[in-house]
Amino acid sequence: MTVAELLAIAPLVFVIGLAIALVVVDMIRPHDDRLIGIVAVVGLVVGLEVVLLANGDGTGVFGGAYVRDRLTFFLDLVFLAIALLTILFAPDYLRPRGLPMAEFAATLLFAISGAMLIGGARDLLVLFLGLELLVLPGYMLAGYAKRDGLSTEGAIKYFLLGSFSSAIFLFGLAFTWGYTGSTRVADVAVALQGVTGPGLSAGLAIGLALLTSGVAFKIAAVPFHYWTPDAYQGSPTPVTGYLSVGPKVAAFALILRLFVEALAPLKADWVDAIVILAAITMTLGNLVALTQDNIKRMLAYSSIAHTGYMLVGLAAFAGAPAGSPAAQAGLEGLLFYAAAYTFMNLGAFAVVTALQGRTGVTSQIATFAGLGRRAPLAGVLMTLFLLSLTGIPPTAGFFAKAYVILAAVQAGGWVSVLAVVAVLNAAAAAFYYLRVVVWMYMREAPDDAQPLTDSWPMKAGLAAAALGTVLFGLVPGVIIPTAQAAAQALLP
Amino acid sequence: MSQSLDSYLALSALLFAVGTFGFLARRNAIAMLMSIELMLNAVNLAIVAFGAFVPSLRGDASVIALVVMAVAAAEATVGLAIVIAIYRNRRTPLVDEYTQMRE
Amino acid sequence: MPMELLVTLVLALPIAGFGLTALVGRRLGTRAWIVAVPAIVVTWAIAMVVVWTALSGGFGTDGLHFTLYQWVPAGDFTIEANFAVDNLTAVLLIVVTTVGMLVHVYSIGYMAHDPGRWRFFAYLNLFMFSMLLLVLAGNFMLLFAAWELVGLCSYLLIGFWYPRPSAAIAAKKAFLANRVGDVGFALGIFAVWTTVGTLNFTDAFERLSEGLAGGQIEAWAITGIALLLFCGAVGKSAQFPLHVWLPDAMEGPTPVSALIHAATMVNAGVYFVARANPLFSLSPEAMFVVAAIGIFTAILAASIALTQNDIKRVLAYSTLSQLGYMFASLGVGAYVAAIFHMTAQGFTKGLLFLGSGSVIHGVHEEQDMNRMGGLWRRMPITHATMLVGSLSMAGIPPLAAFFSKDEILGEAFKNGFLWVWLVGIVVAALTAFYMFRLMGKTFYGPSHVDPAVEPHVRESPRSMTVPLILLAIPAALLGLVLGLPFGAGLIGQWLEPIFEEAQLNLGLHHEPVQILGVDGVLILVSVAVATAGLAVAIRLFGFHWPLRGDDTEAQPERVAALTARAPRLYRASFRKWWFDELNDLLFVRLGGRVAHFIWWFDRAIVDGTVNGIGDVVQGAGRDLRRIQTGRVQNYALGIAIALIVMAGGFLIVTAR
Amino acid sequence: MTLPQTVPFLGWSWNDLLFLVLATALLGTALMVVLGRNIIRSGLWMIACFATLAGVYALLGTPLVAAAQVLVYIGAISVLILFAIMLTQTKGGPAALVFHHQAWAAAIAAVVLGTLLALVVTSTEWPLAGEYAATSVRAIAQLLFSDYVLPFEIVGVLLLAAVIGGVFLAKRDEPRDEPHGERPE
Repeated sequence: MTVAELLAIAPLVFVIGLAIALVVVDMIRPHDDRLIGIVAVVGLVVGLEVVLLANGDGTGVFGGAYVRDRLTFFLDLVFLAIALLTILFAPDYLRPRGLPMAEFAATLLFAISGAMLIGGARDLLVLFLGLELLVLPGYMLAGYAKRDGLSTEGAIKYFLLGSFSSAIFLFGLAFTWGYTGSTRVADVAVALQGVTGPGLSAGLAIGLALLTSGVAFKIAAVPFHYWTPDAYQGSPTPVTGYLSVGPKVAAFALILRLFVEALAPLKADWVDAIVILAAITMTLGNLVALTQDNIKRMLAYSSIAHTGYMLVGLAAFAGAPAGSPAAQAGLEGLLFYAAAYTFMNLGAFAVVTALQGRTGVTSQIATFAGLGRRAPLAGVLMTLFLLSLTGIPPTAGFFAKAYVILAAVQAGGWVSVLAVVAVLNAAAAAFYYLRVVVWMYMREAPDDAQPLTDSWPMKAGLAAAALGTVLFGLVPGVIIPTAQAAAQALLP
Repeated sequence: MSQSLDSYLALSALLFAVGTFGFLARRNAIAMLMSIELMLNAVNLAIVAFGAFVPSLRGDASVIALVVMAVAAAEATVGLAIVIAIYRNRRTPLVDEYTQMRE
Repeated sequence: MPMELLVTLVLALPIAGFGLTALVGRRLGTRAWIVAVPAIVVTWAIAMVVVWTALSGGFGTDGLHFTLYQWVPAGDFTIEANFAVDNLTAVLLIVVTTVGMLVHVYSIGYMAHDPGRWRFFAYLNLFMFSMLLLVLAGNFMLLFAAWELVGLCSYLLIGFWYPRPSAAIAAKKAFLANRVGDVGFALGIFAVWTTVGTLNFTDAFERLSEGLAGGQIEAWAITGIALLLFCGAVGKSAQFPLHVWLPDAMEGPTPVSALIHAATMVNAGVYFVARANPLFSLSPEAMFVVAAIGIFTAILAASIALTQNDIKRVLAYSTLSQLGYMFASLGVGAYVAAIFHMTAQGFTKGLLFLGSGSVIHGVHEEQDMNRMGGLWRRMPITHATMLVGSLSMAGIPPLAAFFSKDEILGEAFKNGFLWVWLVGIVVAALTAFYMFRLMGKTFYGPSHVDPAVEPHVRESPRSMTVPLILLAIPAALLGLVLGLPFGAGLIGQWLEPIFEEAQLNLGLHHEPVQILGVDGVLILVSVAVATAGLAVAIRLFGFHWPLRGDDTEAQPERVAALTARAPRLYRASFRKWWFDELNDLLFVRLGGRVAHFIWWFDRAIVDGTVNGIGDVVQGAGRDLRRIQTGRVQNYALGIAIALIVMAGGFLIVTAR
Repeated sequence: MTLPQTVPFLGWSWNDLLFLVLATALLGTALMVVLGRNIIRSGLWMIACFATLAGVYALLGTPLVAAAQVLVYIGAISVLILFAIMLTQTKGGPAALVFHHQAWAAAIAAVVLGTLLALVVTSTEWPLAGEYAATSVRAIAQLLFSDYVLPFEIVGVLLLAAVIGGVFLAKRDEPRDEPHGERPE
């Protein structure tokens, strides 16, 4: 292993090492959750520093299987932010339920290392391994409250369907290997040059179908979304927050590496599928979210809808002529959306977590009654996150939507129709998000309402999430150049 | 026949379909897990078959197959742990009785 | 640089006030206004300096343009946070900051006993920020941000008294109607961006008109963009068919009705169409739609206002009707008149709403005019100021709205829109009638106030009456100051340069006003019509003649008595009889029927459709959620079928 | 005695016959796994299925994969699964309720999918496919520690993660009543 290789995977090694270190710390000082929390948070902050330092020049290592380019850099920052926020929010939920912090943090970090692996993988086998390293800990996190029937029910549904889709995805990979004779992203792309167009080989077409189905499951696109509501509702709330962003952004990273890099020559063949998936995903997610009374289930359907918006960015890339500004804008929009969505959605789940700090608080929307009065700060923050999810300017969510929609408009053709669908959906989505606002500000709290938890980690995490949501909206310039560089790294 | 890629791939496709059927039809969580293992084996068969017939994949396919086996083992570990955890709560391995969450 | 700083301060102070009040307001108790109100007063003062500079030509004809910072630096999709202050902005700033400041002061008294006052002042400050942002925005994206924010504030404030279920429903409806309009608005903005690749107002309008002239942009594209953008204006300014939310919005506290739903936010649509005049004037079709929707809303709302008994609802329908006037005016190319009317209307309607709030406060939260009456003695200041406002609304010279309304009608006539003029004249008569019906039922005649409340009725505190007086001044004098001499008043001098290009596009040239010719006749007609409407209302609903010191009694009993004894015997009082009987026939029976039908149509069909959209969407969601059965095998089968469909689809698509 | 070059009467090569036998056995055992009413028997059939597949791998000239198949699938995974079956056997549960009532739909979907996949893979011209050749173990070992060193390491991490989480989920423990350390207020 060369120095360059070590440097390239340094952040990855660091996070895995941190996960193992947490297990070791737990063996030395059993049940010291506070210590675990401190080690994890400090470790992750150092991890961010490592990512900044290891910022590579984009040359492949391990024979081209892994690369540290601007996209890896961008995604690593997002994944570490997800890990950091989740670990800040978790103690308030785990502690009162007697769930240990060490296994939680270690499992989460393993999942994050899987996500980071996907972010830099330029090899189909490494992508698959990253995906498995991402989802296997995810299944376990979903069932983390193992004495809770809902948690385990969600976990087994997630696990069974997830494994099913992994098998489908792997079958698709097998066809791609067989056709192109290589696992390296660069070689696959070269092998596929010139084979696109009418009369595409049937084996390749079915491979594309299997791959698309597999990733559509991982990003929770309709009609592969069935696991989402049940797994989200059942999981411990901080896990739900993580599941709604971590695996989703990572699966989009997989799409970027697999579809946008390796399968780009075939993009004319898969763009139709993406357009259809995007349209029905947005629409079904929003329509069903309108009818939900359980906040976690509602946010689950809302996250499905957000998948649809992100797919609009992908469709813009695929629908626009290669090398056109719209193609790049689509990818930029997708990346910006992922970053914005991370902060606003995790923030919303953090408020739900704080609300459920005491055991026995359900996830019904009714638990938000009078929150604006009971806990004004939490109410304001939740309103901020919900407005951002709605896409009300000048929050991060507004730009995220505007970005992908403008790219879609620019791409032209069928993809432009998606822009109209997205605008209509954004209008409808306001209703279920604002229902929560109505509960917070326009209903009286019940007399037996439990107070919120307000530990320091929770406060710090909420502040960070709110900062991201506001900053990406008011001064999106802080992140857009990074997203642009990441998108450029993907394009030849 | 044994010298033709198509026959192995067709065998793989059929095995995959059998696994799919088991996954869709069985009620027991462990039976579903076994069906997934069949599907993964089907994929492995396709990979190894490609390795035997595609010169540029000759060694690679075996390595990939080994890796997939390891992944399958990890998946089985996780799955069985979850099955055992939910069995403690519900006292049944029948998945279609896990319907507390719906709609 | 200082001017840029001042404009920035105009935006920064209200948002800072919002932040402070939201954070610490609850601890301030009854003094929750202590941050919010001074912030707006200072904002007003600064805004006046800016306005003065602008109107005295300090920024040149193009106005002041500056960029605060680069908002979105994304290559092609770069947006700046840039602001523009020209004379149009300046006029809007006068209305928004002045009415806003007075409403803030007024709210100190009005909300004194409400436990949620800190929230109220916080929202109000947020609204001021959003509205000022809307007015100052120099590009579509910034405008859209403000557009959504004012909608949000309106939503929060309509639902402010949430224990009333009607308030929550009204808030939701306002939001729904605005969302429908905003979809079109957002699509319009996207269309602008794809067509010309910029969202800056100045650049975008320039490139659109160049593109049309050069043949790169088709005429239908211009019309399409204009109509999509107009959707937003229809929603925000409550024009038919999205007008249904505004009357219900009266569930909010009265200062909110005055500020947001009469004087400022609802004018946003008018402001936007005026701002986008270079675009709209390129499309005669779009102009026609604007005029038609405007004048139709004007007559529809006026006919409904005739029969309403809730004092705020009458004013709400009146607002709708006047907004309709403004759109009609924009549609016929009379931009200056539209903005003039908006200014006059902003002050006048603000005054009337605050006055109605004072009345409602005085009779202990009663809004039904049938349970008022005779209040002029108890509430002299409220009465006097509202009388000024009503006379102005009715179009009686020399009060403000007379000049502006007259200019609209005159321009419509002269620009060849005879039908707009005809309908407009009818609306003018109706306006005078319903305004004095409102005055009569509220202030004159015998008292129908709840006897338990009656002894406690007294004039409102000074924090409420002083804003009334201050608003009465512009409502009375604004027209004289800005509108004289006819056709060449100050307002024309300020605004004509801005609309010059639009006038050119439309082929309209400004002719000198012939006071002894056509213009004089038009003025006489409109004044006569207004006076007639007013006279009928006075006959029927009573009046107190301040100079003579005697009363005209309200008529219902006398009409009934007269008609009971064979009315022919009273030929001597033919004129009177004729009026009463015709009025009875026209307004009470026939008019009542028609008005009732229109009211029913409005509620059942238009409103029903708007609500129906929501129901259909909800129903679809309810059906779709059933596919989530909770059984893993069902999910798996769904995935397998989707996989098969996807595989089949890929095979078919790639095999073609 | 030496075997004839081809199978008597049929004219197939011995390898082809072996393939046919193995293929039939593979699909047959697999069907027994998914159709068997007794889940323990299903588990045992699965072992048979895996063993047959190992034979197919050997036929494909990859003895290393065949050996790994026996070790990993039969030696580890199957045992794990059988163990879990024992743990979760419902006593006296109605044995007939093996299939979900959507089994017919499942069968149709599986048949359609299988037919589709089989038709597609056989009708596809795999552009790189050449002559059959066996894989040398040495080549595999070389690849594993050169090109595939990263995947190889990650597999280790994956197994570690699975074990840490799996142990936590599967172990029976009582809730901790008093969390160690101070409670945040």
